[in-house]
Amino acid sequence: EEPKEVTIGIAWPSLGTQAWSAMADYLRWYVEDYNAENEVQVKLIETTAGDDAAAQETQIRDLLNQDVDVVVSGAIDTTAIWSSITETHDAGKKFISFCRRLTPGGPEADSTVGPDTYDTAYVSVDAAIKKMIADGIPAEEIKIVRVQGDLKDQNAVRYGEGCEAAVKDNGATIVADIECNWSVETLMNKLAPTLQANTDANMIFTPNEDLMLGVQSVLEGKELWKKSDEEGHIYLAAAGGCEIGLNMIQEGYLDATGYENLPQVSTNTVDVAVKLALGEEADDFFVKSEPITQENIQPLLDENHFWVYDYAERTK
Amino acid sequence: MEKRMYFEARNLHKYYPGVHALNNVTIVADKGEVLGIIGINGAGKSTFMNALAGEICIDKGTYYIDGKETIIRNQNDSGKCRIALIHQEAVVFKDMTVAENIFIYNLNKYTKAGRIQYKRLFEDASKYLSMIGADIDPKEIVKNITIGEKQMIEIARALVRDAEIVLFDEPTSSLSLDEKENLFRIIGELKQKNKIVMYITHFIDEIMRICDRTVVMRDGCVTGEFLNEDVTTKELVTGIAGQEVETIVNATDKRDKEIVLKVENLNCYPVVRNVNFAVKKGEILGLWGLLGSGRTEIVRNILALDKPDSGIVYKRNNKGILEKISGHKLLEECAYVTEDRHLDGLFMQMPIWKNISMANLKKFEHFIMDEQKERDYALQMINEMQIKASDENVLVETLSGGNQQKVVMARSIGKNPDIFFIDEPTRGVDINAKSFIHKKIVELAECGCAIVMISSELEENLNLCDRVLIVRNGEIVAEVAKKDISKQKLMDLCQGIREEVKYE
Amino acid sequence: MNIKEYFTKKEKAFSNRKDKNFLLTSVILGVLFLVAIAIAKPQFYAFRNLSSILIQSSAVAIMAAGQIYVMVSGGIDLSIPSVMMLSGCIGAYTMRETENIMLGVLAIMMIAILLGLFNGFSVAKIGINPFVATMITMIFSNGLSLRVTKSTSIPVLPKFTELFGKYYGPFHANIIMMLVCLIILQFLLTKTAFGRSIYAIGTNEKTAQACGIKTGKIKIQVFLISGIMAGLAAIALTARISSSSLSLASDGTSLDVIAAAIVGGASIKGGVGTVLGALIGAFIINGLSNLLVLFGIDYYTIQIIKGAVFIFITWFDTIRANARRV
Amino acid sequence: MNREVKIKNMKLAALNNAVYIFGILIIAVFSVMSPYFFTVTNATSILRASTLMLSIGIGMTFALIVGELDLSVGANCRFSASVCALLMVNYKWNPYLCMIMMPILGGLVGLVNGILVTRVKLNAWLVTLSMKLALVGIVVKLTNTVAINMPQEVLQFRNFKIFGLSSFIVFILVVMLIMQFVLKYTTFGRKIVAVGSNPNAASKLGLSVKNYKLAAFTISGIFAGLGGMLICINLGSVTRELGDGYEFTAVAAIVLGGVSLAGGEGSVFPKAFIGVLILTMIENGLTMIGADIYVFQIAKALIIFVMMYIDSKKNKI
Ligand SMILES: Nc1ncnc2c1ncn2[C@@H]1O[C@H](COP(=O)(O)OP(=O)(O)OP(=O)(O)O)[C@@H](O)[C@H]1O
Ligand SMILES: Nc1ncnc2c1ncn2[C@@H]1O[C@H](COP(=O)(O)OP(=O)(O)OP(=O)(O)O)[C@@H](O)[C@H]1O
Ligand SMILES: [Mg+2]
Ligand SMILES: [Mg+2]
Repeated sequence: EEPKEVTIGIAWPSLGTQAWSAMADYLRWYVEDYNAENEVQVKLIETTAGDDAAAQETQIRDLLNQDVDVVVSGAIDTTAIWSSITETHDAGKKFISFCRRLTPGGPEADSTVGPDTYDTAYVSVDAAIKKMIADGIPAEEIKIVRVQGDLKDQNAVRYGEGCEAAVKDNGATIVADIECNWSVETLMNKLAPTLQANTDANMIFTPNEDLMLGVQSVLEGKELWKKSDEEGHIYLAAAGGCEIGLNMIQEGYLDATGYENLPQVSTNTVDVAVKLALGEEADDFFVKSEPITQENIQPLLDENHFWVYDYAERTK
Repeated sequence: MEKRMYFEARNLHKYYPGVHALNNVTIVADKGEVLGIIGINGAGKSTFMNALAGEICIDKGTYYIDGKETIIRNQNDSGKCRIALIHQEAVVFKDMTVAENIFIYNLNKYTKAGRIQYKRLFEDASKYLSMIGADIDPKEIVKNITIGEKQMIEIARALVRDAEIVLFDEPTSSLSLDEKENLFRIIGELKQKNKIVMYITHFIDEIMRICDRTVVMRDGCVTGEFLNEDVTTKELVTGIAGQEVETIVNATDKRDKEIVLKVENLNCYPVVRNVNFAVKKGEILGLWGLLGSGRTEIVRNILALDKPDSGIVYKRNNKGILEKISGHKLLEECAYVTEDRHLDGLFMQMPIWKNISMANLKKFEHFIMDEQKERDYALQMINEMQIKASDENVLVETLSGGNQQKVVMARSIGKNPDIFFIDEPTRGVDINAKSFIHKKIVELAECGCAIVMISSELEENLNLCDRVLIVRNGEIVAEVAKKDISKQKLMDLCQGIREEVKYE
Repeated sequence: MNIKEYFTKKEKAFSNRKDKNFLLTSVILGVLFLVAIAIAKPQFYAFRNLSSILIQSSAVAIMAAGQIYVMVSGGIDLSIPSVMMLSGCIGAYTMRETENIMLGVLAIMMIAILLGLFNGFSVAKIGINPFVATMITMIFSNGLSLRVTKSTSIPVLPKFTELFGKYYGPFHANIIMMLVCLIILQFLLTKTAFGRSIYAIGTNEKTAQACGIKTGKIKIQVFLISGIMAGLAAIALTARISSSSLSLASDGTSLDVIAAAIVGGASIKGGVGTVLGALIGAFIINGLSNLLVLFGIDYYTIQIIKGAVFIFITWFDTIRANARRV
Repeated sequence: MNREVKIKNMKLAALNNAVYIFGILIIAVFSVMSPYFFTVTNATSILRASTLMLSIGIGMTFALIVGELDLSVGANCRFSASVCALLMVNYKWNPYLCMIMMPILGGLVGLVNGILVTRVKLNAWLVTLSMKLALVGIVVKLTNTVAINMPQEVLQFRNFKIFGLSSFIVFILVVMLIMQFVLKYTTFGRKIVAVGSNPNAASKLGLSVKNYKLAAFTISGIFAGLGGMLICINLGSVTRELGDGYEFTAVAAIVLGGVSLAGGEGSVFPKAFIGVLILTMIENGLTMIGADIYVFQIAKALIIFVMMYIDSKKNKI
């Protein structure tokens, strides 16, 4: 029996962030390993749209022109992608939505694989609030400044929603929103006045850990950058589980972060793609997030749980 | 060997695409001499001076200064030879002070420990300015001063550089009478100081008055040389134009005609004050005043190119009734020749034919633009106006100053308007073309066009106008009818020497 | 150095020879380049691929055509992609609420026209610098789109997609729309008095005014056209991707629109440029990306190469201009 | 009649100082709306927030004065900061050296821009736009978009205070005054103004237009790099999105302050400074009164529009 070949066409939205370039790298590495171990050979064709929904639409068509078996796409616009899905299906191919839940109501992807940013934010904020309550702050006195990444970005929006849900469920309140377009300078410029206007704010949530650097800079300026056990500490929750966040937790500044196991997303994508290409059924797959706190971080570090260190090692 | 002159330019050649702008030009001058250079438009006069100033580089030829062969390829070489050029359009930096403009080459000398010492700079600037009799505040930003004053800056700049050879390219074309006198005085002083002055102009009387010797150019060649003592004005004119030039005089009498344009209570503080006048059909109305008296501003306000503070303009409509009209509308229906072709007269980067048809696009539009018709018309005007250009596709920026002015006139004449505003119709135009333009203006008037003309040339006012309004400080202070127009009267009135005859 | 030798060389220098030589070289170079691609990547010439490049270029080309008008008149419109996005979002919103395509199209064009007029008035009547005026519109439209969509994406009606986003014969509706727009705009710009006036304003606004050209009105019209083009681009794009969201206009889009215009020969200083040039510019930009993707080059390297190629193309253009000028 | 002239002059005077009046108005309005706005702490945080844009704005002022536009400053800022930060962190170069290298590297990029514009005679917009594309591409390739954290040597500048202000804020304010001095009181500065004011005249008089333009581009690059340095100190790391879109914001800010896009007119202090300050204040004030993030940009656009509207009045009188 001849070894089969599966061509996967990937339409990345953009690889301008560490998370995305890491997922792309893990995916490529996994394919190498996969080809070495399996009879089925996987071939990758990649394109990147630079956050331009229209460009992505054309690129998916280009991929179909190149006769891929499965289209994997991190949709820039979760509705705009409908037309591409229809087109993929019309061509008799399969479609996997990568890291994005599609807007309901249109054609559905054959499978959706990704982390759940809503969940990530939820577990992190939830852990932080629980800690505050444990520290003796009544829930109604917990006032949160919520930082939004980019309101144009579905995943970013879902971080915000996750945060809001966790806040509601615990009976706390959000006192201010900051939109920063993922830009740390913008965050800094807006956070300072926000804190001034909301002197009672005692917790800050940022949807990734890079943004915490801006929070650090602002808090240092106000002499509020304190460890958890110090007087005047402002509780901090983030999302991601990358090096900056993990360091901040170990140093005792950051109270919680939501860990996203990105390599698992990549490996699952390839598995699902091969299944679909071979005509099998495949389910949606969401990598669950887990809260990382100052209490539980050490054992996890010891067992080499975090992908960032592995990634740094491999890309050296 | 004969005695060499202090300055010699021998066998200069300069080629432009399609034009041999300097063709074996030899011009010499000795110290203490004022040399006039005259010739029809496009003769190569400016090209010659620009070459000396190092602004362009000649293709062939040699310069001798003090008997030594010298290369002049750029402004630095020229500066080293102590040559200074006073440009036709003053070359100044509008956002800087007068003093900085004067000392732009020498700012280093006023720098101490890296810091420019403005106090010393201003003091020295006043010194130089008073030397040439110019009353300008050295701290003033150049934006806010008049054209004549800008020219003074250039002269002061030449003095600062202690130039041995001072070149003037049509300096009087935008100077007031006083400023002109002052300039002649300065030239006299330069001559006293044993400098060489070379002087381009289209005015024979100026040549006769200040020059010792005159070189006549035509089509890139030197065609004649006269010692001014030995020549009469008439000979000179024929030498330049190749023929005798007729003086056009507006002889027809057009009184009691209907009014086509009426201006009431036009105000734009502080430059235009309470202006009232009317123009009749077929009339040539002159606006006469000193430079900066506000004549240009009056016209610009009528046409709403500037925003007037108050005022109403009436124009006769088809039914023969005077009707209120907005400036924009009027501007569309009339033709307007502006005074400064560089600023708002021409589209420098466009070819001649596009420039000529631009005021008149609708006439050439038959669903689409009829380019052939436009070109034909342009060619016709090029011939009629004797514009020196190889064809209609030549970019206007490469034309000589006078030829550019002809293009502006050609455009407006082609519009065949009812009302014609002309600001300095013949600035920088040679005597042939001047006579032609005058003829055109008179013809237009005869066809029933009402013409409002601003001219700083007395002759033009004397010969062409049916009526002259005297403008002083933005106000119309007097009206002179055709029969009363005289040189002395106009001069006196504009300076306020004579009593005002209020216009009603 | 002997001065005479130095100058005799220059005497011969002038003629149009250089221009002809230059044209020949660029044509030969271009052909060689295309042949080289044909050998290395024949897929590039596949009908589907070329059509895909055309489809992708269409929205950019339509917007660049609007940009050309503004640039020829001596201004710049930074707001085109944002206006496109806003009108697309409001159009989709209207369609969702009313279930009516015509109302949707109407809403798109209304918004685009309104904002175009706003730009025009700010520049021509109020006298704000076009750079700043259109930037205000850009910020405003971005903000309002955020408000309207609340950062979700809004699907358009399927019939709308069918009408404006499907193939007619071998041609995608977007391509047809682009060609129609371009032909009309190119005609307007080069063959009519209106177009000539735009060039006049870009070359010297004061002269144009003194010639009796209604500069204010024409500038407003020019911005109106760029607004309309933004609206049409919104129709093309929303139909093609069957929804509207904030991702319609990325940073890249605004750069592409300006770059297409400049690569196509327009100048920020005004007075030059043609719609055809904008079209070619848009093709070059998208064709280049497409080609490089075929070679398997990653996105960020493509960006670097793109930058270099833009510079190279304008450099070529400069040589040509210099050749003309002796 | 004299009265009318006087009124006209008064109007003109008011409009000429419209920026300042507007600035005071903004302060007044926000002070009323939020008790926290008009405080020393907030003044400090406004200054701090404006440092990066101020630095870029200073450089951009030189480019605008000479009559050109540099659209690569944002990317250049990120590029120089990233490259030097990489050298510092991954290759363990001396941190102080690397800090100094940031403006130098930025200057080099500016120099390349300048050479392409003045020597190869390319369109400045396209050159700087292309440069922006290329620089961002290079940065992504080099850093893999991972944020780079600064070592302690760099961060100490943040905590070192002069007159209660972080040293880097004082530094940029001093640099600003120095650059204004250069522009106003040195031969070099005046010739830059001359070239921008009338390039034709400059070349006729034999000033090297090319060289001054080249210098302006280089300065613009240096200050983009310096901006990178300041943000490294202020933020303690180089992250993605740094400087993104700053070219347009900076132009808007300094044009608001009264620097002319046509060249020749403008100053680093007060014009560019005021512009940057006002823009930062608007952002600060809107954040402080808790403006809805959905209307934030709309409000900002409207405020800028009103300001430009008032500003435009002065040309019409
Ligand atoms: N840059 C250029 N390119 C092409 N031709 C030019 C250029 N500059 C000048 N010429 C041509 O050279 C000729 C001489 O021009 P020049 O300016 O010296 O004339 P002029 O004697 O000063 O005329 P005027 O009295 O009108 O000022 C003209 O035919 C002009 O068209
Ligand atoms: N925009 C302006 N603002 C203030 N003053 C001005 C302005 N423009 C011109 N002026 C002044 O108004 C006066 C009238 O100038 P104008 O140019 O109308 O004089 P003119 O009689 O037409 O002289 P010319 O012979 O130069 O055309 C001058 O003193 C001039 O300096
Ligand atoms: Mg001349
Ligand atoms: Mg005048």
